[in-house]
Order: sequence, then structure tokens, then C-alpha cells
Amino acid sequence: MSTPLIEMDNIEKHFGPVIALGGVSFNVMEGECHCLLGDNGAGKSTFIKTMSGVHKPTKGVMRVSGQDVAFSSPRDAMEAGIATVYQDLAMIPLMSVTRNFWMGREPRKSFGPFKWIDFKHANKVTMDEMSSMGINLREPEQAVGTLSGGERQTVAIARAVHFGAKVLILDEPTSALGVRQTSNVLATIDRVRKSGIGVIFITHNVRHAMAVGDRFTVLNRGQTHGTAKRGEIKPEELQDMMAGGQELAQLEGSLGGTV
Amino acid sequence: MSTPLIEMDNIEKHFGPVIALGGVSFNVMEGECHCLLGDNGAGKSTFIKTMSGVHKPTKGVMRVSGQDVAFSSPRDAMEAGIATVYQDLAMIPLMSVTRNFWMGREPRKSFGPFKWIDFKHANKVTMDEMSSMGINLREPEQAVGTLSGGERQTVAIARAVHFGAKVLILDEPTSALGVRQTSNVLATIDRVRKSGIGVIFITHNVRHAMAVGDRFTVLNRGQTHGTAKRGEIKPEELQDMMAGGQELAQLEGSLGGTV
Amino acid sequence: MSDERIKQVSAIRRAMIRPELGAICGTILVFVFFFMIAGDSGMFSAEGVQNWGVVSAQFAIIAVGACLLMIAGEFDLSVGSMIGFAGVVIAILSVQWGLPIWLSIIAAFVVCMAIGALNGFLVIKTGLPSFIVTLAFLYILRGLTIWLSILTTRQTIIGGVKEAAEGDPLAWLFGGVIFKGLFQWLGDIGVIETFTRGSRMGQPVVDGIPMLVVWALGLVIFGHWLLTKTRFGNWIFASGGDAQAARYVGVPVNRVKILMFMFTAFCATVFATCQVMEFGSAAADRGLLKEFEAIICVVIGGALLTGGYGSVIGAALGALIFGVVQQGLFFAGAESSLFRVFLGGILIFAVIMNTYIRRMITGER
Amino acid sequence: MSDERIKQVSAIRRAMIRPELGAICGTILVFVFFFMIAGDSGMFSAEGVQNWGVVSAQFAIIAVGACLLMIAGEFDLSVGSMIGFAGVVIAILSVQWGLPIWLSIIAAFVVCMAIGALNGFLVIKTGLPSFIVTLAFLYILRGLTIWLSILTTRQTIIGGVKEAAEGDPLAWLFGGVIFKGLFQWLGDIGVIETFTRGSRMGQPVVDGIPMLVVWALGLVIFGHWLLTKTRFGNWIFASGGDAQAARYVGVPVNRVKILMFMFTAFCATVFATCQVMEFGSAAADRGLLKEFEAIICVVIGGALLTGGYGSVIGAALGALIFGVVQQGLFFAGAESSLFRVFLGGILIFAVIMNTYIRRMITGER
Amino acid sequence: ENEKFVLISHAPDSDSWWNVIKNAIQVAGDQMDVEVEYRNPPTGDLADMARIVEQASATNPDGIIVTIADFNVLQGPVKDAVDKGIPVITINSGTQEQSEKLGALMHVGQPEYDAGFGAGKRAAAAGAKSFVCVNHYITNPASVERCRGFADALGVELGSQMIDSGQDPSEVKNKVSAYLNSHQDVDAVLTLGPNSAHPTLAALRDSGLAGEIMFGTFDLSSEIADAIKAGEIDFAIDQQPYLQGYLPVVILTNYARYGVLPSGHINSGPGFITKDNIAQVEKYAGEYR
Ligand SMILES: Nc1ncnc2c1ncn2[C@@H]1O[C@H](COP(=O)(O)OP(=O)(O)OP(=O)(O)O)[C@@H](O)[C@H]1O
Ligand SMILES: Nc1ncnc2c1ncn2[C@@H]1O[C@H](COP(=O)(O)OP(=O)(O)OP(=O)(O)O)[C@@H](O)[C@H]1O
Ligand SMILES: [Mg+2]
Ligand SMILES: [Mg+2]
Repeated sequence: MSTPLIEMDNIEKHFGPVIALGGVSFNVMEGECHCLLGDNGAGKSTFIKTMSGVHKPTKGVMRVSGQDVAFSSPRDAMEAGIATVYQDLAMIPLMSVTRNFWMGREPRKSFGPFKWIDFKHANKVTMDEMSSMGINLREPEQAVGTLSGGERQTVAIARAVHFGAKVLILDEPTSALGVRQTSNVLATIDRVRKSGIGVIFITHNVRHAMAVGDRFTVLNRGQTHGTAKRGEIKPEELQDMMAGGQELAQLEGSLGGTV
Repeated sequence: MSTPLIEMDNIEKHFGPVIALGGVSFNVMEGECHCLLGDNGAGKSTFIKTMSGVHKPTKGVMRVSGQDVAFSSPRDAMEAGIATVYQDLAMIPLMSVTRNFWMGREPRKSFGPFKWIDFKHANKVTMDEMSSMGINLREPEQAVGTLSGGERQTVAIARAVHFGAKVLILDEPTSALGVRQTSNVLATIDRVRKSGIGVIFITHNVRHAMAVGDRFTVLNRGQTHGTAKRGEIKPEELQDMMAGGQELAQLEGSLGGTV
Repeated sequence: MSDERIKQVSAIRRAMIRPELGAICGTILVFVFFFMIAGDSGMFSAEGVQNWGVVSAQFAIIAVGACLLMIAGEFDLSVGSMIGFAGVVIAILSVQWGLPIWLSIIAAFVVCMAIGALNGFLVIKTGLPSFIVTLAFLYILRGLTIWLSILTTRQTIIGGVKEAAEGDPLAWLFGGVIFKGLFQWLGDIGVIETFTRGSRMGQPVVDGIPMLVVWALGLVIFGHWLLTKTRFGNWIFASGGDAQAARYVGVPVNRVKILMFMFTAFCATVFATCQVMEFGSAAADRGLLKEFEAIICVVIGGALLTGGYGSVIGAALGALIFGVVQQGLFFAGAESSLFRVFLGGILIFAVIMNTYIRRMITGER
Repeated sequence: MSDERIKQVSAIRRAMIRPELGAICGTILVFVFFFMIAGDSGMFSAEGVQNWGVVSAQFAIIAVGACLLMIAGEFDLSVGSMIGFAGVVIAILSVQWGLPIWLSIIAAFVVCMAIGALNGFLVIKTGLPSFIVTLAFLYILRGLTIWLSILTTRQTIIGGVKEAAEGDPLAWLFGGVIFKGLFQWLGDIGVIETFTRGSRMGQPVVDGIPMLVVWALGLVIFGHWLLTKTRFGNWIFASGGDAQAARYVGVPVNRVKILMFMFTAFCATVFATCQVMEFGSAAADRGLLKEFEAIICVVIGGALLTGGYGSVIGAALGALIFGVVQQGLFFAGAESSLFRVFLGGILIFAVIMNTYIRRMITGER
Repeated sequence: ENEKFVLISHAPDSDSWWNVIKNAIQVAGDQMDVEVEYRNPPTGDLADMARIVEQASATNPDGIIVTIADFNVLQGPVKDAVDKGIPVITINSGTQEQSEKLGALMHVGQPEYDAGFGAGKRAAAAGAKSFVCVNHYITNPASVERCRGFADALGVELGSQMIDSGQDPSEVKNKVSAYLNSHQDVDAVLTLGPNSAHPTLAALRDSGLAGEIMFGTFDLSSEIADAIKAGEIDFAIDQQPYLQGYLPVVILTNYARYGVLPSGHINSGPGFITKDNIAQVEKYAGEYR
């Protein structure tokens, strides 16, 4: 087995009295889509924020390509090839698509001590990348606020892929999306994975996970409930694991099958 | 067939240049759960906001129990027995559960010209209603901001039911919830429906709709795509309808089944 | 669905964490401090108490209005200009036009509350931040005040209101004192000092409770009751907490906000009327920077600048702190220009403390 | 995925709807207006142009700072006090302590920018609204200014800077004029009026472009370039638009905000230094209410009070409008107290117009 | 005929003392059949005032009347105006030397420091040893000059005897009471104008000290006149603002029309108004006096 692209070893994270993560281990390999599932408040977002340098872990070791690392800011994580598409999107509605796309890594030209953004290049790349994701923008100066939810999600993913991410983290990219948009996003994940990038895909929805995941890890109240490979587990089992196996059972009857 | 609790006849709604609804008809009967499905931007939220008095329809007729009505404010709709739990929840995080529960319909005591809120009564009722929904609050003065998403959703539903709603409208109540919370909400819908209230349930998720719905209406770009009864339609068909039948097909293969 | 991962908080701690806690601590601190450094300077004699009491009462009057408005999610920078404007309206109507004082006062209230309503109306109709709209009115009202008073009297200070107010029923309500008899008796039995020289020898140094203080207390009690006990109070919180959400459940947010703008204008007019009745004159520059002082009191009192959270009692304590510090520095003989430095320091300190308390209450991060 | 339900907007309309459109229209309107009512009053003679030009330049200097800061999502009420403070620091250091002017100026810049950084640091560390923190500094700095100047000189005005500044290199940079030769020549050929008597007979009435104007132009160009063309500008927008989102993609939001507070302080100090060098004295009351004026210019220029949106060019045009209106009313001989009424009216009008334009751009509702 | 003059003061919009001057230029304007405009910096910022002077000279009036609020600030713009050939008369604050340096025709007014000093002399003669100077406009340099003159005449250090009272009358009143309460030894009060005199008077009345301690004030108003008659205020320093407004207009008009000009400066003040000479002053206090 090759070294994982990213490896989290027994990560703990406390917020004052709240223990959001109580020792979680996790890794993702090249070209793999590893799904992270769990109930509300299970700690999924906290976990991937730790991975992408937003939070510092209270305890535990992170390794990128086998090397120990400690990120002090999201920038560090990005430099290390970890790109994240957050649940709350991290797009700024009043700014143009291009500016959002390049945010934090603007391409620059310089003349002597002066440096400025190379807008021509930036616009072109943005248009190209977006159309390669199947979205035709009216113009790159369009404000992100005028895009639909699915389109925004795609901008965020395109941005991450473009900047040569080795690992792409997606936090519930599908929860607010319609069917068509959802299948678009899932198809994009599939495409990205096939290009050799490791994908971490967070969702509540077992079916979305089953559709693209290679491995599945369930978090519950800050603890891992184990990892399973594709084909080794049935959707119903996964769902039981997420819900903790209790309570839910009695509803199943009246509601029929997986929710 | 008895008169519908609420009936929308050929409703149109324009926002400046945007035609959000282009003639939608819809009704809901006593004790029925009518699901409203559709893609992002299909106009679902706009439609139910029209129903609950937030927007005024540009064209079309609304009837409540057979009577023509025109709501000029959400208050009017509430008086008419239409309670709505909005996608963005309509809870005020900094205020206590009791205050949120009673908001807009505070119970009052009076002495001469002075009237004040009867907090004793209000607190008691709140605690009772919440525990009948299966939520035990620490105290009724707890700020809503400290509750989880599922708990908030339940407060909103409990409030609607308590105020004797004849029709309960739920706008994507499950999209941000985990499996356990989702099945709680679905069970609540089931319970509410059985008590004779008409429920309008909006979702992207075909499986959630199938679990509790009696009838299904699909909206697409401001138009109805038809209504189907439970048992008359398969999840896959419903999904195709939502997505418009195209594009999606080619992805189906690699993703397998319904999303 | 309670979460075992969160520690339970003790009952005492829960009882303590309320919006006004910061202001309560602050008040205690300030009093202890001035007892120590200015205890023997006459600051806590009857006269001294009256001195800072009146100052605090003034702040409290405008703070109550600002507090309710801020909780309703807006704020008003035109309060100071409104004070100047109201005073000049009263003076022009009574002294220049010869209307009876009571009519002038009523007219001033009507005009100012109409302007308050206009403020509110503009904020709501245009959806602009109230900062901008009321900033515009800060300039407009001040300009109008000066222009009006120069136009009608060719002066920016208009005197003679006292003479016009002799025996007027409403005038007493704003400029008089109550409990005169009681205080005379207290003076006679020696509880309160009496004048030992000058024209008023034998009279008690404090001859009653000024109506200003009565107004302040009345407004604070009314505001507190309104906010915490009534349906309308619930709506005020709701309008400031999340206007959209409030609208959805049927709270008439627009009406609430406009009424609060009018109430703020009402408080400003009370302030102005008391001042005009006390000094017998109105001037175009009255009330300069009062809008900031009101906001400072409210914020020291624990309210959230963005609305939806706060307490009238807190605002009143904020006013008390403000008044005591301002006057106390004089009693303590500190360099008076340093007052502003102190004020700024207290403001920052208080707000940091309040933020900490609020986080404990709401679990906000 | 484009939506057939939305009508396409025409190219011309798209080219027109930019943040500064409102300000551009406003500027044209204002000039036309004053051409009509005060065209023959000397307002558009060389001397008149210099007059409102300099006033507008002053506003522009502080507006640029306020604009960038506002776009970065914060604002600064302590600008006015900072102006007074910076001036007094320069005067005390040079006149009282006898330091060379250039050193005093540098010291003032260092001190003020440190205070700006402190402002920013407090806002970021405590998470408080910048309104509160900088309001505290409004009081603290004004108090310190008065106290310092009385302590060291027993006056609130400190003169004699001009004498101390003779031949100083930095002093010229703030108080001098450029293109003297050009203007002399323009005077000689009669394009510009010349003095007809006195010691300066034959010299042109306007003897060059004041450095103040040069600074204003420089800052506007710099600010515009920074904001629209550079990476840092992108970060400014991002920090104001959504600080959390910006942080997630690796924008150093804290650094951006603190730097913007420092830049605002820098602009205030430039303003103060130019004023001190031009007039040769510093006074404790300089800069009163300038914070509001800066904010008004910026808002007239189309920026959003809540951050993330705006334009430096717009702010500069806002400053131009402000300056022309203020001075123009004098030229037109209007009652000066009505200036404020006008100002308030313009403010509301401009903001409503800008809101409308912004909605068109962003599709926001 | 119909000459145009501009009078520029340093006072903020709200300063009521300037009414007299406004009235004076009105009267003079009517009598001489000329047009006189009054202008001032709205907030009292002297830098703004300098701009107004520049602006006024850009309109090429037949004469400019200006106060020397701060010589440094005004020397540039005023000299420019003089060099342009516009006759300038300085009034109110500032000294005669400064006026000459500016190239003005003459100065009509009262030097602030000297006026304060004169007031202090009177207080000293009445036996005052410790005083309080109620400064309602501390950010204005001239106001501090007055207090300084007063202190110097008494031979005491100014220090914290000058209080920053603010403009608000309640604030002034309460601050004065607080100060008097905690400084029982104060035996003289100096106020710098009606804005601070009125509330201070109220404070003294409330504490029964009116008429007990030495009370001097700058400038006059009807209320101050009443208090002087009642013996509550000992003296008011009158710089006869009417003259400061009236005379320059008359002189400038005649200078413009016939080229005639009195030689030398005119001291409009300080004049001391006390109980003895109040009767004649009283009638027009606040309007022409
Ligand atoms: N900054 C913080 N301070 C304190 N507690 C926090 C903080 N961030 C998260 N938590 C808590 O940590 C726990 C895990 O939250 P997290 O957001 O990671 O859950 P999640 O699995 O992403 O849930 P969801 O499915 O709702 O997105 C929750 O109990 C939450 O309240
Ligand atoms: N106030 C408004 N002004 C202008 N356009 C609006 C307004 N509200 C909604 N729209 C537009 O109307 C259309 C329907 O929006 P709506 O929110 O009803 O969709 P939805 O079906 O609820 O979508 P989602 O599943 O994302 O919640 C969208 O194109 C939206 O942009
Ligand atoms: Mg999450
Ligand atoms: Mg919706």
C-alpha cells in the first residue's frame, strides 16, 4: 500500500468545555473518494477544518505524504495541496467570479517594484475552467451573487482543482442542491477522482455517498465508528451506523427503507 | 370529494424581470401530506411564500376552505389557519424558546388598560408542547441559539401545530439534518397528518417525499409538471420529472439509481 | 436530545448572567472607586448626590429611547440635533409667537415625533442603514434649527421662556421639583444641610426632587416593563433579532421600528423640554454629541449594537455610570480634559466585559 | 445553465452600472447647478477653483482612507480626533521640544499609525464592532490632545510651526506648492489674474498647485490602483465582503484590516500635517466631525456601509461634490446654516440612488 | 454705490454672541446702502475659516472684515486678499500689531489676553485669591487666552482652575456646582460668554452663592444685565461688538467711495459694565450691545 496523501492520526479538538473530536483517525489515498458521514454535530466540519488549517488540533498528528505537518493557517494547507470547499461555500457574493476564483492566489504581473493582478490571464483561465466543468458564464466579471447554488459549488470545485490540489475536501456540497445540480456535483467528483486527486466527501446522504465513495467513515459524537470499503457494506448498514442503530428502527416500518 | 383546505388556482408571481411562477395550481386536503418537489430555483419557496401571505400573487386566485381570500400579510394567513415553517427557520437565536414559540401571538393577562404577557402560562405550554414532540428542554428561558438544528425545527413545528393550524407548510425541513433528526421530522409530519391537518412538504429529496407523501407535485422553472398520487408513481419517475428527464440520464449509469 | 458532551452550568451562574450584569458590576466598581478617592469632597452629601443624580437622569432619559431603538435593530444619530430643534421650537412658539407654553410643548412633541416617524419611514422604505439616514437628519435638523432661530429672532439663543412659563401647568411637569415639603422638613431636622449664607439661608440645599429625575425614573420603569413584560416588548426583540423571521411569524416589524424611532424622538423632546424649562432659554447648539452619549450609555448597559439584545435597566445603569464618572472627576479634582480619556477607556472595558457575558448566555461563539 | 427566464441586459447599461455611477451623475449635476446660480461670482476663476479644489482635496485625502477601510468592512470614527492629535504632536515636538520638523512629522506618522494599528488590533481581538472601539478612541484622542497641549503650552493652540519649518525638506512636501514657474507664466500671459498692487504685484493670484492637492491626487490614484488592480485590493474586497469566507481561502484578513486602519490613520496624519504646514499652527479642535464628513464622501461615492463594495474614484467624487457644494453655497451667497440641510438632503438622495444602482449590478434584492 | 463687503468670523454657527455683530452689519448695510455678508466656519474650525477667507477674496468684494482668531492660520489668506488689492479691516480678537502685519487698514476690537488680564486685575482688587474659569469652548484658542490673562493678573497658576465645561447648559451647570462643591475656597468665577454665564449663574443661585462670590463674565446678554442689576454678577467685560460690526462697514464704504480713512486703530473694548453703568446698556443687551 502506498503512503496516503493525507493521514490524520488520533486527532482531538476541544472548544472550551465542548469536546468536538475525541480521537479520530482517517486517511485518503490518491485517486480515491473517501466519504465522511455522520449526524448533525458529529464533528465532520470540525474535523475537516482541522485538516485544512482553520483549527489547530488539540492533540494528534497530521501527515501529508508521510511527512508530519502542522498548519498554522488555511494558507499553509493550501500550499501543501489541500483544497477545501466549505459547507458555507466561502464565496463572496458581491465580488466577480474571476476575483472569487483566484482569491488568495491571484496571478500577478510586475514591473519593477509594482505588482498587479493579470486580469486578462485570470479571466481567460476562469472562463476556460468553468466551461470545462460545463458552466457557461455570461462574463467573468459577473458577481457571484447572481449565480445559482449549484453554479457556485462548481466555481468552488473548479478553483480547487485548478490550483493543483492533491486532496479535495467537500463539506456537504449537495445538501442544498436539486437533483440535477446534485448529479452534476457527483459527476464532477467522479471526474476529479479519476484524475488522481484524493477526494474527501462529506454528506448526510447515504445514497450520495454510495454513488461515488470508495471508502466510508462514519463519525458519531466526535468518535469514528469504523471505516468500510465500497462493496463491503450495504446502504442500510451504513445508515444504521450513522444513526447509532437505535431509535430509528421503530420508524423504519412506517417510512420504508433508507432516508 | 370534499373541499380542499387550501386551493391555489393558476398563481403567477413576477419579480421585476424574473417570472418566478408562471401559473401554478395546487391544493391540499384534510389529513393529507402533499409533497412539492423541484430543482433549485424552481419556485417552490416563492410559491409557498405566496400561500402564506409573504408575497402577493401577481395573478391567480387563492381559496381557503372554498372561500376566495387575499392575504396582505403573514398575519392574515395565520389567522386563516395556515402555518409555515420556513426554510430559513424564522427563529430568533438570541431569544428564549418561550418567546420564540409564542412570537406574534403572545398570551396576555390584563389589569385595567395594562396588558402583559402571561409568562407562567407561556412557559408551561412551551415545555409541554416540546416534550410531547419528544424534546426535553433544560428550561424554557434557554436561548434558541443554543439548540441544535433538529431541535429548532421541532420548535417551529410544535408552534405551528399548537396554534391550531389547519394547514402546515414545511419548506425543506430536512435538507440540513442528519439521519436521526430527519427521521424525527418525518415522524412528526406523519403524526401531524394523522391528527387531520393538511401538510405541504417541500423537499429536493425524492426518498423523503416518498416516505410520507400522499400526493406529489413537481415544479420546474415556475411551472407544474403534474401531480401524482402515492403508489401511482415510482421514485425513479419522480426523479426524472424533477430533473426534466434529460442530462441526468447519462450520469445514471455511473452513479447508480436515485440520488 | 440534550448533549452529554456539554457540562451543565450551575444555577447561580445562570441567575447571574444577564445583559445588565456588566453594568451592575461597573456601577459598584465606580461607586467604590469614587468613595475612595472623593468620599470627603462633598460628592456624597445631599447636594453632591443631587448633582450627579440630575446628570445621570438626563443621560438616562435619552438612553431609554436609544436602548429600545437599538434593541429593535436601528439607531439614531439625530438625537442630539433633535434636542436642539425641540428646544428652539418651544422657545419660538412661546416667546416669539406668544402661544401658551403648554401648547408650544405639545406642538414640539408632535413635530419631533413626526420627524422621528419620518426617520423610521425612510429607513424602512429605502432599506438603507439607519446610520446613514439619521446621519443625514443630524445635519438637516441642526441646520434647520440654526436657520429657524436666526430667521425668527436673529439670535441663536432664545431666552424669556421662564417668564412665559409662569404658572403654566405643563411647564411645571418638566421644570418643577416635587416633595418640597419633605425636603424642607429634612432640612429642618438636620438630615440635609441647609444654606448657611446667602439669600436662601435656612433653606435646605436640596429643595426637592427635580421633575427631570422623575421623568427619568418613569421612562426607565416604563421602558423596562414594556420590553420584558409585554407583547410589544417581545416584538421589539424580534424586530432587532431578525426582522425577516419576525415578519414571517406575523410581527408588524415596520410598525415596531417606526414606533421606536418615534419613542426615541419623544425621549429627546422630554430632554429638551426639561432643559428649556430649567434654564428658561433654548439655543441652537443644545444637544451636541448627545447621540453618541446615549449610544455609549446603552452599550455600557449591555445592549448589542446590532440589535435584538439588551436591557433598559442596563442602559439606565450605563447612564448612572456615565453621570457619576463625569461629575466624580470634578469632585476628585482631576484635570477635566482627561474626562474624555476616561470615558473612552470605560467604554472599551465595559463592552469587552459585556461581550464575554453575552457569549456565556447565548452559547454564541 | 443560464436561465431563459431572466432578460439579458444591454451592453451599454452594463457598462454604466458601476459603483461610482451615482457619484458621476451627482458631480455633473452639482457643477451644472453652480454654473447656473454662481457662474459669475468668481467661483470658476482661477482663485475660486483653487478654493474649492483645496477644500475638496482635503476631503478626498481622508475619504480615500475611509473608503478602503469601509470596503474592508470596518469604519473609523476616530479620524477627526486623530487629525487634531497628529497636528498637536507635530507642533509640540517641533516648537516646544525643538526637534527638527522632519523628525516631528515622522514621529507623528509613527505614533498615529501605531494608534491606527491599535484600533485595528482591538477590533480584531475582541470581535467588537469598529463603531464602538473607534468611538472610544474618538473621545480618548480628543481628550489626550487637549490635555497634552494644555499641559505643555497652557494653550489649546500652538503656533510658530512656520518659523520652525523654514527650509525643512519634509515641510515643503506637505505645505509647499508645485509648478510655480508654470503659473507665473500663465499669469504673465494673462490666463490667470495677477496681483495689481502690494508687495506681490505682478505675481499670479494662484501661484501653483498646493501639495495638498498633489497628495489628494496621489492618494486617490494609489488607492484606486491598489483596490482594483492588485492582489491586496482583492483581499480588501474579500475581507469586507465575507471575512470568514476570505479566511478560509487563505486571505490574511486580520492583517488586511489592521493595515487598513493604519492607512486611515496615515491619511488623517497627511491631512493634519498639510494643515499644520499650511497654517503654521496646530489646535486641539482641528478635525471636529471630520469622521462623519469622510464617511459621507465615501457613501455618496457609492460604497456600502457594511463593506465589500465601493470605489475610490467614487469616494473622490464624493469629496469633490462635498467641497463644491460647501464652498459653492458661499459663492452663491446662501445662508450658511442651510449648508447642513443641503448636505443631509444630498446624502439621502445619493444613497438611495446608489442603492438602486447596486441592486442592478449584483442582482441582490 | 451698492458695494459688497464680507465679514468673516471664527465663531461656530451656534455662538449667540455674534448676533449683535450680525445686527450691526445689517444696520450699517441699510444705512450705507451696501451689501454685507456674514460668514463663519460652521463648526468653528479655524482651518475652515481660512478657506472662507480665500473664497471671499475670490469673489472680489469691495472689502473684507475679518477676525484674527489665529494669526498663523489667517496670515496667508488675508495677505493674499490684501495683495489682491482688497481693503481689509480686522476686528474682534487679535492684536493691533498683528493687524498691521497683515496689512489691514485698521483693527477694531479687543485683545483677549489683555481683556482677561483686566478682569483679573479687578478681581484681585476685590480680594480674590482662588478662582474658577468656566470654559465652554476649550478647543478655541482665544478662550484659553482669556483664562490665562485672568490667572496671570491674580498671580496664580492656571492649571485645573480652568474647567472644560462643554457647551450643554445642564452640563455646564452641574460641572460648576460639582467644582464649587469640592473646592469650597473658590472666591471668584469667570465665565467666557453667555453660553457659560447663564448656567453658571443658575448653579450659583441653586447653591445660594449668587452675590456671595465675585463673578465676572465676558460679554453681555439680557440675562447677564439683569444679574448685574441684582448684584449677582459683579461685572461684564463688554467689547461692544456692535461697533466691531458697524464701524468697519461704515469706514470701508467711505474708503471705497471717497478714499477717506481714519488714522489709527479703534479699541472697541474692553469696557467694564457694572451696576453703576448698567442702566444705559440694558435696554439693547443681546441685540445691539
Ligand atoms: N468554534 C466552536 N466553538 C465551540 N463549539 C464548536 C465550535 N465549532 C463546532 N463546535 C461544536 O462541535 C460539535 C461538532 O460540530 P460540527 O460543525 O463539526 O458538526 P458537523 O458534523 O459538521 O454537523 P452538521 O452535519 O450539522 O454540519 C458541535 O457540537 C458544535 O456545536
Ligand atoms: N424577491 C425576489 N426578487 C427577485 N427574484 C426572486 C425573489 N425571490 C425569488 N426569486 C427568484 O425566483 C426563482 C425561484 O426562487 P425560489 O426561492 O422560489 O426557488 P426554490 O424552488 O425555493 O429553490 P431552492 O430549492 O434553492 O430553495 C429564482 O430564480 C429566484 O432567483
Ligand atoms: Mg457541518
Ligand atoms: Mg427554497
